[in-house]
Amino acid sequence: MLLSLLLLPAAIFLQDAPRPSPWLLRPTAIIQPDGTLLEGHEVLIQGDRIVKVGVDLELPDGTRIAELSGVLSPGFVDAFAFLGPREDYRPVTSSLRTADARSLEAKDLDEDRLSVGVTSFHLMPRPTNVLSGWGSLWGSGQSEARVKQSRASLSLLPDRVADRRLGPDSLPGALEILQKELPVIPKSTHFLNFIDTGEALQGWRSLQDDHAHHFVAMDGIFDFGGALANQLVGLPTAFSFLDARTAETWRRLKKANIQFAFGTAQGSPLTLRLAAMKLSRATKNPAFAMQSITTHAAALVGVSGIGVIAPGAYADLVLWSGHPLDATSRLKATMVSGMTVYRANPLEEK
Amino acid sequence: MSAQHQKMRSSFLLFPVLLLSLTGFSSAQEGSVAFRVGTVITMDGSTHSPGTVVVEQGRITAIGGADLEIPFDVLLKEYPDATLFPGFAETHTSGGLDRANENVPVAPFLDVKDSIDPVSYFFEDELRLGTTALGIIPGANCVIGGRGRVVAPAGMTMEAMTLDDSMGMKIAIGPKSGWSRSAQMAELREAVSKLNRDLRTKAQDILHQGAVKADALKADEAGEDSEEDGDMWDSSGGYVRFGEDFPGKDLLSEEDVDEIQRGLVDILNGDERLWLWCPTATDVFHGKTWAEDLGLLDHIIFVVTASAWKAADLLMESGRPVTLTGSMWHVERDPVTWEEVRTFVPTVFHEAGLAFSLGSEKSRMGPHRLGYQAATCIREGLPRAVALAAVTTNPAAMWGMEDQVGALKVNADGTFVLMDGDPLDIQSKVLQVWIRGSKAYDRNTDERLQRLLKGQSR
Amino acid sequence: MFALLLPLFVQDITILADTLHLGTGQVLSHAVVSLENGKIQSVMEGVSHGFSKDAQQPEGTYYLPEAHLTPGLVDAYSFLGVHTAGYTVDETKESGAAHALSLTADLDAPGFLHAVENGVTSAFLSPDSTNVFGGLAAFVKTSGGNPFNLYRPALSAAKVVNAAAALKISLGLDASKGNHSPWGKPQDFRSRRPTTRMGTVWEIRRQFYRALSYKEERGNGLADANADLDIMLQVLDGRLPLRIQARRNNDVQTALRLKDEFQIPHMIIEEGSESWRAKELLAAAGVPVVVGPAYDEVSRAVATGPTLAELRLLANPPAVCCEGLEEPGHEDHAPDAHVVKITGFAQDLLLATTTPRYDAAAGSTFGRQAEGEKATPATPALLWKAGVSCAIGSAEAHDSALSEASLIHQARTAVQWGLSPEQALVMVTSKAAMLCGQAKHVGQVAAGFDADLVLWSGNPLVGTSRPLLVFVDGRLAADLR
Amino acid sequence: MFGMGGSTPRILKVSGTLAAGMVDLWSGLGKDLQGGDRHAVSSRRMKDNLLLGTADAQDQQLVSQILGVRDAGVALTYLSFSSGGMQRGLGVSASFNVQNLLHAEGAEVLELSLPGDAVSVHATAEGFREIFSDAQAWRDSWDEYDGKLEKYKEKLEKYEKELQEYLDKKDEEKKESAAGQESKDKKEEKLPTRPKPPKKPQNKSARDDVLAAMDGKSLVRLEAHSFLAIQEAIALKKEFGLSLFLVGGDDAHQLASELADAQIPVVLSLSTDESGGFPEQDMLSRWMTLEDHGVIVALSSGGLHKDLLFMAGQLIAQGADSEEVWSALTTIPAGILRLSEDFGRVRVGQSGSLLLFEGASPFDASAAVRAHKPR
Repeated sequence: MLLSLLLLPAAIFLQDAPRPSPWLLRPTAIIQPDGTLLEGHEVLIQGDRIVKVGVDLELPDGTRIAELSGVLSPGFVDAFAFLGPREDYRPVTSSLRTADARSLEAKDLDEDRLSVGVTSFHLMPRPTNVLSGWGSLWGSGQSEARVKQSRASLSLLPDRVADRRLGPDSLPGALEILQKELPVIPKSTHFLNFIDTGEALQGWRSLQDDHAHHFVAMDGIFDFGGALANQLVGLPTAFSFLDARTAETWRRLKKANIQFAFGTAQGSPLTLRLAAMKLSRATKNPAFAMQSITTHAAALVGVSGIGVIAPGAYADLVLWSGHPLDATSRLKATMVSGMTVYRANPLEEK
Repeated sequence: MSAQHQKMRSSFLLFPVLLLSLTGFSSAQEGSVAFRVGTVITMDGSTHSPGTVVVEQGRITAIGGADLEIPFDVLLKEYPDATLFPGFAETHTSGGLDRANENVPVAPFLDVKDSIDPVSYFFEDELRLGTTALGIIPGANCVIGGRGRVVAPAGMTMEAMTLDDSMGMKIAIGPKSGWSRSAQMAELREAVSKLNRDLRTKAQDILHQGAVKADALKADEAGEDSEEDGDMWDSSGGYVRFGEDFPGKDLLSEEDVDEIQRGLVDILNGDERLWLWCPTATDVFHGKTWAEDLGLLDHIIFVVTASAWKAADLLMESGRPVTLTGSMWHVERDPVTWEEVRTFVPTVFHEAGLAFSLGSEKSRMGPHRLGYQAATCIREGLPRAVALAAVTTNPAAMWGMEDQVGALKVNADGTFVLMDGDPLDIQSKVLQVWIRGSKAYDRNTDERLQRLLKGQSR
Repeated sequence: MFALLLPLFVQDITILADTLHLGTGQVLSHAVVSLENGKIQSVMEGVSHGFSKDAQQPEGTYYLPEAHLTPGLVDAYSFLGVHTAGYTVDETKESGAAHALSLTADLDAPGFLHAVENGVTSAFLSPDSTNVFGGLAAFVKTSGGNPFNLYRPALSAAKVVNAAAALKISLGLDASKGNHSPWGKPQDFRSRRPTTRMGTVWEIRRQFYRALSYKEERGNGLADANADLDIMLQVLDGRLPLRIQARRNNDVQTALRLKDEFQIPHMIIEEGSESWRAKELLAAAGVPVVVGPAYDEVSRAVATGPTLAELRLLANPPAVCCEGLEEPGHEDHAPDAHVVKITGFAQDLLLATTTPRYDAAAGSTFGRQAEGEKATPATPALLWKAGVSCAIGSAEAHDSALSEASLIHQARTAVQWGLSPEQALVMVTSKAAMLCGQAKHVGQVAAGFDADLVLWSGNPLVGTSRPLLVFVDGRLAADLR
Repeated sequence: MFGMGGSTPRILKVSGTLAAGMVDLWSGLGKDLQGGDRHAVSSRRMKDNLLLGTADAQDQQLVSQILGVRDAGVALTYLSFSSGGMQRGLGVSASFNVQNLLHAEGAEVLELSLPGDAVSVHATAEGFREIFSDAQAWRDSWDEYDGKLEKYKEKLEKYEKELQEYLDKKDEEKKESAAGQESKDKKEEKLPTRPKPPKKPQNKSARDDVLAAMDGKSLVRLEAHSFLAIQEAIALKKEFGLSLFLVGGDDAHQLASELADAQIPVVLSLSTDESGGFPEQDMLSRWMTLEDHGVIVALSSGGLHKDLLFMAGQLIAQGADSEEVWSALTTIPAGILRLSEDFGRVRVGQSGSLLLFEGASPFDASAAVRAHKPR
């Protein structure tokens, strides 16, 4: 027996009070994990998770159905956003955790993230010390971190790390500190290595360290991109100005089978979607661009349940009027952990 | 002049001494000498081996083979295995000056003669390398730099060194440091239009005074004949010959124009050779249009760097000579892949049919010396004649001194260099340099070089 | 225009040369050199071959008439890929002996491409001189490594051959630049000694004494491992050569004094701008010198003396009238009644009082400018005549594509200042390899050596010849025909 | 179908939509070309800065930027001076010629700028009035000069007559003294003084540009953002009859009616520095109010010239009509620069470059875009 179809005007979600009863969302199309568009699929969500995705799913009783006109895309994931002012000046602060450092009222600042579709962000300490401590994963607008200790920060950026009073003063100094510190750090630690020169990459390789790690190229990717083939690499959105050289560099990185994960670092969350749009235009591959701000970013953070519409993932969903990479499409509503936390004021008809 | 040097020079002044007469190079009696050597490269189309050159009263009177008969009163010197060669000519350099530019951008009134330091190491090194003529001119950090002068690198006073004082005026199209080219061109245009305005007002005043004088004369009142501006009567007018006419133009004489602007009037009249500093292709384009607008195209000589090779067709179209200063290679990075693309500019100029000359840049590391640069041209495939001409006859032609320097011709200057091998081989050494019939340099009496080679300390 | 032709696999190659320079000063004619998997397999002389210039040569055979074949040039003192702005030396402490330059040098630097184009196939990368102990130098091949850079062709990066080629120590002003006494300045790790030349030598002595006492404690198990001091011990036992940068005459003598004091078996003087002034001491101590790039203008090289004209004036100064020097009323006498001729002592006094005019000898690093007063391009010739074994390096010459001051040009300048052409080629091939500890591998065309070869268009020491083919490890690294 | 040069046009079958390249009235390229310029001469011409070929190795960064602008679909970009006092010089608009470098198009434009803060905006406006009235006075001084010339001619004739009388009297005296009569009562006659010709008015070259602007021969580009500055701009236009277009105009919508009847087109910037590539929230409403009052509005990148298409797309997302946005990016700015016959439309005789994009709209980043230059 079909439940009565509640045709909601202008596709507004129902009230946002949390209720265990399941929801069936029936958008015009959804974005699949591989970034492509798929029409006619529905998403069943229960509490804060996605339960089923598919066509004419059999529904548990009490499911209410929401007809949505627009494209349902997974919420964007910000692969690395730096925590506010510089915390501690010692060369090694490996025990510092951003999970403890985020102030509660900061969550109200997430309005600007929600309004552009960023539903989860990976809060990393600033890479101003050789070992700056642990990052944490947050849902936008939530007061509790989803993952308390996600990645540890390791910085080989000499001009950021250099410190007149305590040293180190250059790359060899930083490498020497790592030589001493790394053996005593538990093997389970997974690092994000912030580098900006080929020499830093070469120096890291000589340490023969067996921790897991991913590289984040803060600058100069054209200088050492060739050595990161077949890897997942983090890129700051600040370097996405689309002059001819950057476009060519991105094409060559893709040809070297490198996967991108965009992070805003200190930039504004707006730049995440713009960077994906430019990547799509440069590489003529919208699916690859979508992944750079959803699945690849989630892989960099090391969490599987975000940035994807798949059973078991967080119900972080964003409703757009068209394909998110189409500049003319408008964000209608944003849902984090099954609750609609942001709704764009309806379009006043011109 | 660095401070120590100043001190040293002043230590001479304690001894009231007549420098010139005792030790000057162009010593009193202009020597007559004849050289019979292994080969004579005349750069005038012929090479004699063995060859003889006869110099009388500082001028070459005869050149020929071994059998050339020598006048009885001329001293003959024999160097069977040496080569005689007109010596290199440095077209355009600001070496030998204490500072290359004043910080006044428009300075047509300046002249290098006030700043050439005859005792500077620069000239000693040029002599040691076999350079016999240099075009010394202000540097490029200016709009109008001032007048240059062609000198020989030997002589105790600037007058003794001078070969020709009308080398020409330095004008920079390439922007002054810290300026954009739009500011540079605006300053140049402003200087010319200000001159035009001042000339017209001055002409009007002269016309008026002339008329007052004429009336007074008609009334044949004695009236003291004030000398200061009797222009109506003196015939020295007609100094301003450029641009369209205006009333009283032909009455303007040199004293009427204030001395700051006289240089600019000479330039616009077309009496000065203009050395147009156009480092890049864009500058060549703007320089050429500026010169064409003022009708000065056939007075300019382009002074370019390697990055102007893209304007080779423009330079060819203008038909004017070009001197290439600094490095001969242009390295351009592809805007996308940053892959270095190197172009050897003399080959581009040669294939475009341009008569170009080379200028060595006073650089620390590279061997930017004329002999070595000419050798590099041969290495990169240019014919030997073109390479040699670029450092001897072409510069002389640019100075308008073809029949005086750059080549050994009858009644040219008795200036030549004796080397122990081919001038373009880096290992051949300069044995002697003769300038206008007198010996300016001899390797055996070069104390500093000998000390260096033997490694003795002082 | 140059094209980099890089066959990826290394196949057997035969090169026929009308003139072959072996690198030891010996020259063969009509030689055939065969290369096999990166090594020189055989060198045969006097073999007549039927090839003419335009005959179609079989694959892997190279013959260019009148070409000269030489070993690949070895740059014995180079800053290729080394950021001389102190980026690769950590100034937190003055003695970072264990810092390896092979980790922090930029092996993708464009300078390596320029070096290959000028015939340089291997180079000794010397750490920067901003620390007293610069750390471990590296010996690299200038081609053959896999580039990190996205835009570089394959196998065009440098490849590290020996990551610990020598320990670098710097005497002179460089190391103390930037240090300051603790008073009056904000406390940071730069408020320390040395701030003078003496301080620098004191720091070296201190480290060596620490190494010696560390050796005993290690002996009886008291001290735990210290990487820096282990390196120092290797130098003291002679397992690791010591490269000491000394420009001034007194620095060279200090280096020799340190050699005796600590019995350092392998010491090599680097740069040695004024080492020609202590050439007898160097010959006696048997210490070799790697000379830095020469200046191409005499005036800057020997800036001390007065100019030629002034020398002539000093040699025979004019007579002096006593004009008005005595009491008044003296003016009426004849002008040269009693003329004082300046001779003997007065003349020497005159010579002595004309203080030399100091033209800052322009080197590219700060130190070389301040300490290069008495440098001369004739240093290689003078050292060779005095029996001191010497090699030539080009420092940062290859960094810019424009500079023609490449290694081969330094050899040509040395020849112009009195060195014989054969010796000049030896100083940039076999002798340079010997002073970099690679005497058995590079620098000579002989069986068993690495297949590093350069085919020149003419005699390499003549200004009009240029490299046509450059082989590194048996692979054609640059084809400039 | 493109004419690829040569006599018979080669047929190039492509899929996708063809449109005219965009016209960006406010791009950052002018600043890059000018480079650091500490010497702000008011008679500067941006035309002098145009690059013929890449100057030398350091310039490949600049060329890469120029290529980036072309690939972003911009066919014509206006190059303005970035800084330097009230009167900055003569800017010029430039298209991309075959070697992808810039080629000057259309007439030069006088550039003026009014500062933002309330205190100095009035002073600067007074400064402009002085410049304009000085130019006007200089022109009037010419008529005045003609008047003075007339008076001078009359005085000259009078002087000539007096001189003649004086000379005749002199002759008589000479005759008399020759005849031995003493004429005691000879009044001491003095030679009449000759009148001085009037001074020609002195000209400064920067004045010609100002006069050309006042006669409406050349356009005037005035950068003004605050309410007061725009008011001054309107007053200046009326007072001196300039054919002026306003750039910036953040508060322009508050003066929409005045701007409309002064017929001053406004160029709005789609991006501000802080928003980093996204139009302000109220951007759409400001544009709409201006449109409703009949003000001609063109959209421009405001410096971030590489993201023009994406920013315009945002505007459509906020509810703007895509046709209007597209014409505000192409035909309207071309009209403001009086270059509409060459740029802005796809029709015979147009010389600007074309834009080919797959899919329906150029704003969809998920569809590829290729810029093609017929010349």
